[in-house]
Amino acid sequence: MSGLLDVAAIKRDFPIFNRRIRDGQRLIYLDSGATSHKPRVVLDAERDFYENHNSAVHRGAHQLAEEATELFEDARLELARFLNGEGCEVVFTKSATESLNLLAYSFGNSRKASRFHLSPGDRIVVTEMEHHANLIPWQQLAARTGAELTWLPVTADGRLDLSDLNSIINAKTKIVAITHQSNVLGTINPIKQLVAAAKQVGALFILDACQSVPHFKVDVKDLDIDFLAFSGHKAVGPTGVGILWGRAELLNEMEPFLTGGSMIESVTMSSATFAESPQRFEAGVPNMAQAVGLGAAIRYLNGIGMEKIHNHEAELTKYTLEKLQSINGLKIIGPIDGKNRGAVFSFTMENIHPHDLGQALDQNGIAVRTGHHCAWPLMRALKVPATTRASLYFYNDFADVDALISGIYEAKEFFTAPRAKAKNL
Amino acid sequence: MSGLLDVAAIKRDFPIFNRRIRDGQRLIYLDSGATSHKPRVVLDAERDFYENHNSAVHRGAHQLAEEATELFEDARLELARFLNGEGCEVVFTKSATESLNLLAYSFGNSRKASRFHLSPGDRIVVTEMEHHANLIPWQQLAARTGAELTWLPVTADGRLDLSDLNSIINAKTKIVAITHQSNVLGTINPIKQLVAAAKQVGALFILDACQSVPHFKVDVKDLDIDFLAFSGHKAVGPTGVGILWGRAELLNEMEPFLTGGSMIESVTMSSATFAESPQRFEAGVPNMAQAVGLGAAIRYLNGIGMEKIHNHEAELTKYTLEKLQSINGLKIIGPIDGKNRGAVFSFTMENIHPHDLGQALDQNGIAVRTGHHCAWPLMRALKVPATTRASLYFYNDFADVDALISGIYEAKEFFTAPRAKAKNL
Amino acid sequence: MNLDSLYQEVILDHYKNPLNKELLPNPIAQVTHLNTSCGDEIVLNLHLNGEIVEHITWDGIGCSISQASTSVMSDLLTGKPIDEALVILNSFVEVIQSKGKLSGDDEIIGDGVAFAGVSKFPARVKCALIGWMAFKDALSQGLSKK
Amino acid sequence: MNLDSLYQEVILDHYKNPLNKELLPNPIAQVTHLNTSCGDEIVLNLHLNGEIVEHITWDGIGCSISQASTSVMSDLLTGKPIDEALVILNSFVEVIQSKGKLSGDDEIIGDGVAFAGVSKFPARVKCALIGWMAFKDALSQGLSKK
Ligand SMILES: Cc1ncc(COP(=O)(O)O)c(C=O)c1O
Ligand SMILES: Cc1ncc(COP(=O)(O)O)c(C=O)c1O
Repeated sequence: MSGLLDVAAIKRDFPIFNRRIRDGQRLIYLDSGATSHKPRVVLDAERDFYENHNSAVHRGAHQLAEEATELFEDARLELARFLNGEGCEVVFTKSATESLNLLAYSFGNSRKASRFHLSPGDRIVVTEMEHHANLIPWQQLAARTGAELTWLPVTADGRLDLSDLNSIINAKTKIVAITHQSNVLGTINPIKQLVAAAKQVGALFILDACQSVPHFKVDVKDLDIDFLAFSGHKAVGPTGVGILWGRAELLNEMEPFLTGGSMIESVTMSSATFAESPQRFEAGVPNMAQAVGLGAAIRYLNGIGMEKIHNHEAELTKYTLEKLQSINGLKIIGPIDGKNRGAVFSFTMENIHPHDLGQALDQNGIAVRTGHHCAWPLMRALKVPATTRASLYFYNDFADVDALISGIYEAKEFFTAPRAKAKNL
Repeated sequence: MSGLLDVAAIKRDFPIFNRRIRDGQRLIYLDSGATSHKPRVVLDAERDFYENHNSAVHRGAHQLAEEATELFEDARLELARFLNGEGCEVVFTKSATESLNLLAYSFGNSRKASRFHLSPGDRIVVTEMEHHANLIPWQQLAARTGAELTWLPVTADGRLDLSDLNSIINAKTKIVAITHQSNVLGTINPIKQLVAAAKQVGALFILDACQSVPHFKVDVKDLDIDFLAFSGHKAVGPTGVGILWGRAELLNEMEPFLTGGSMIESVTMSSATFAESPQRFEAGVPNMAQAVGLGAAIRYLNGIGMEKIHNHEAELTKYTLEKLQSINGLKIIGPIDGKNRGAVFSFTMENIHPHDLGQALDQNGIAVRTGHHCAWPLMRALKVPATTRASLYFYNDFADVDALISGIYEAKEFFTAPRAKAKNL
Repeated sequence: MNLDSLYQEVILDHYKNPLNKELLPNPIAQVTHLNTSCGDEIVLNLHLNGEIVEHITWDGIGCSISQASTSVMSDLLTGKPIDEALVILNSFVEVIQSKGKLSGDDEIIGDGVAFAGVSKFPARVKCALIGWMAFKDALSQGLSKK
Repeated sequence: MNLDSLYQEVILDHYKNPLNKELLPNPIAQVTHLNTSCGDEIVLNLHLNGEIVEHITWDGIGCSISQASTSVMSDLLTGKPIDEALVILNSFVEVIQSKGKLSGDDEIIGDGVAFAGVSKFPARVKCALIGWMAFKDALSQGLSKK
């Protein structure tokens, strides 16, 4: 257990852990897959921006504007270093959802001669385990362009089925968009193998890194990908900020998405030309305080160390898998092998609907998520209408897992015991 | 001068006014047209969200998720009341720029039979004084659909030229998109007359309210408009949040824009159906803390009173126009009549480039903006390459205006006096 | 608040032994309602006999709240005149949306009072209403066909 | 910091009486550079004579910093061998981007040292460089034509 972090100390960095839940219980937060909590340093960075430097970046010729611009651009560089990319490759969006839509719309806007242009006969490949955010934008793009959308299926144990990889990612394939880690199953996909398949046929590779960047080191150069999207709010950053990283030469070739102020080169009443990346993709006064807050979040994560975060979560994963499997009637939806898997646990309980289980846990101060987790096609493929999901982060510890386990036992007793007994719970 | 607010007290609500600028000078912030400052209550509301209620809205079945959802939806209702619309008509976006792009893309996505569909022969009407955010999205939509983009010109004194109104907004016109108040000229446009012209030909009316909603009461029912866009950051709210208001029946007929989680009704691998407004337009985990912060901003503005804010700014406008006109060599770009005009003052100074003037003012702690103010076509029409712009808000007072005026005199002396003299400045 | 006060005996009983959970053929209206946030689904068949609700039968998957509430609804409204069914429905909805303020009148909503505790949990309001909304929808479809 | 230290005498002199501000016809390269954030514009004509920068002439509108800096640049680089011009250019750029850390060597950048103060104002860096970047661009276009 040498891989464990000092969670008691870490929790003190996060003001929300002072909260009491449902009549004075401590908060056992197992919903970081939906959104993570924020350490004080992130809140302070945002507040400092507003209280001391607030001004429209890139616009004013006064001291506040200079300071705001510097803070904003420093945050961009922080993100670039974190991902091992360049500053001009980091675009601030409002969320991963916007980042992925930006790509789909920009490709849709491209001219016939462009490498991003799609037409009937072209193919877009996703997987059956995608979050709606990395599925519906491609459905829509396919519908608009006549391209075909197809996907890698999922095996019964929650891994990608790669047996037909080279017939699915074939010569017609222009775009491959895949999640790094499933937000339902916890599965970490073999990105290098998938990138190699995409490169072989000259397709662009887009990584949905929402569930990976917050949890382990992601290096865009090492993975050799073309684009990457993630949301700040899942990485101890503020809400309202996401990242699109893309290779500079690709970004500068792409059509703009949102148009307006600060992304132009020249404008007349009837036409406009556009600035280079990243300005090209940042129309309007940007989410400045949130970008600065995300920069602080990344510095905080670096301070703890992504390697250590990963190791800590790996220990938690082993422990949680073991404990969950010991519960009679509980079925883990996703890999039960701790390898290539993150600390996200979806499960069903015999005779207890996920909503009821979630509610019972909530009564004990334990926050989990229930439902289809924005991955409805995956649920259909796995033939579960819904699951209960516990998703952990580096501020969770064994005690949190123990609370979950005993909460599940209690719920089991309540919902499945003969009624007379349950009354005395 | 009974219309004046107690600015000293108001400034105490805004932490940034404790800042010292350029070696200890007080901050004279005349750049609220670019972005406004934030009162403490807004920062506290955001922080309270993060420290006590942070969670993904509409998703978890636990206490934090319930609280976050309630705060978020309360903010929506606050905005709806402020604009005199309904809750389901208020969409949280990241900015006015996104709100306007949302409309343009959604219309572009619409099917042939839809009332939002544009084809060659249809017309979109804007004005020559639009901010790029309310111009380029329509240029792009026109280019994509073959519709024609045309515009109402601007007179030499900075008003809309309505002499050809009914031939410009003609039977072919499907969309009319116009700014309420020019961010360069300060001109407040005659919206009711323009709406009437649009209604007469069955066109949709879109109001860019970025420079009006923060400054005076805007009532969507009274104006009888179809859509309205503004940005929170110009209305003492956080960065990273904007509003699209639209008539419910229109929003529910429109195609989605961003697609992904939380905006769906049902999803399979190959297709999706979508929720009703506002969820339909809020894909992904939203900018929750910012929405809550904007709700607090609106409460703060209501606490002061929009009527009082307007009266205060009207007094400042009269005073500033008078003072500026008394400076030899200074030319106001925009109406010199205080009627139907906000507290935004663009001007040029003989023999001093706006950048140099802005810099000189900055040396005195006076923050203004210089350049084309994201309204390049307007600058071309008025034949000025750039202006210096001072834009005021309810936290400014006569002393701020006096500082501006004496700053301009100093700059004039420095740049136009014989060199030997200037040295002793 | 403990689990018992939310999940009253009545709810758990209806959950385990739901009433009318078998679709009768040839309804005047059939509707399917989804709870899109959790994937739950209710299919409801309505039979009318003049101004009387003759049968409410249903099938579907969902949590104990949604299943029990649909069961209670089908039991309570069957055999009632349409007018009266709507009065019951409206007062049930009012209780569920009361954020814990109303406890409900069992003279009107019968076993429906067991769901009063649900109104304190905004995320579960939809669960408690899904079957009732399906009925309302089926009724207006059924009436428009007459 | 007062205005004098940013707007040195040299800058104001060049601004009032810019050098080479009249375009010579038949350049080997003509380029137009915009400062998109303020609408400023510089058109620059380059004449080369073998390895020598023969003429740099220009026109345009802009603030005192951009006008004076372009004037200084045109004066300084005219008549220089291309290699040497590039050395001067690089060291000027280095000073302007130094955020106030470098004051510049007047043996190399001549009157360019007057612009050292600009480097403390990030928003003005573009102004100070617009003419120099136009020259660099024109040079690479000119060389590619040879
Ligand atoms: C009139 C007007 N419209 C649109 C915008 C765009 O607003 P934002 O940049 O916040 O999206 C602005 C401000 O920059 C504006 O003044
Ligand atoms: C794998 C994955 N992709 C995309 C998203 C969308 O992120 P957001 O809602 O922050 O845009 C999420 C999270 O909700 C996710 O888990």
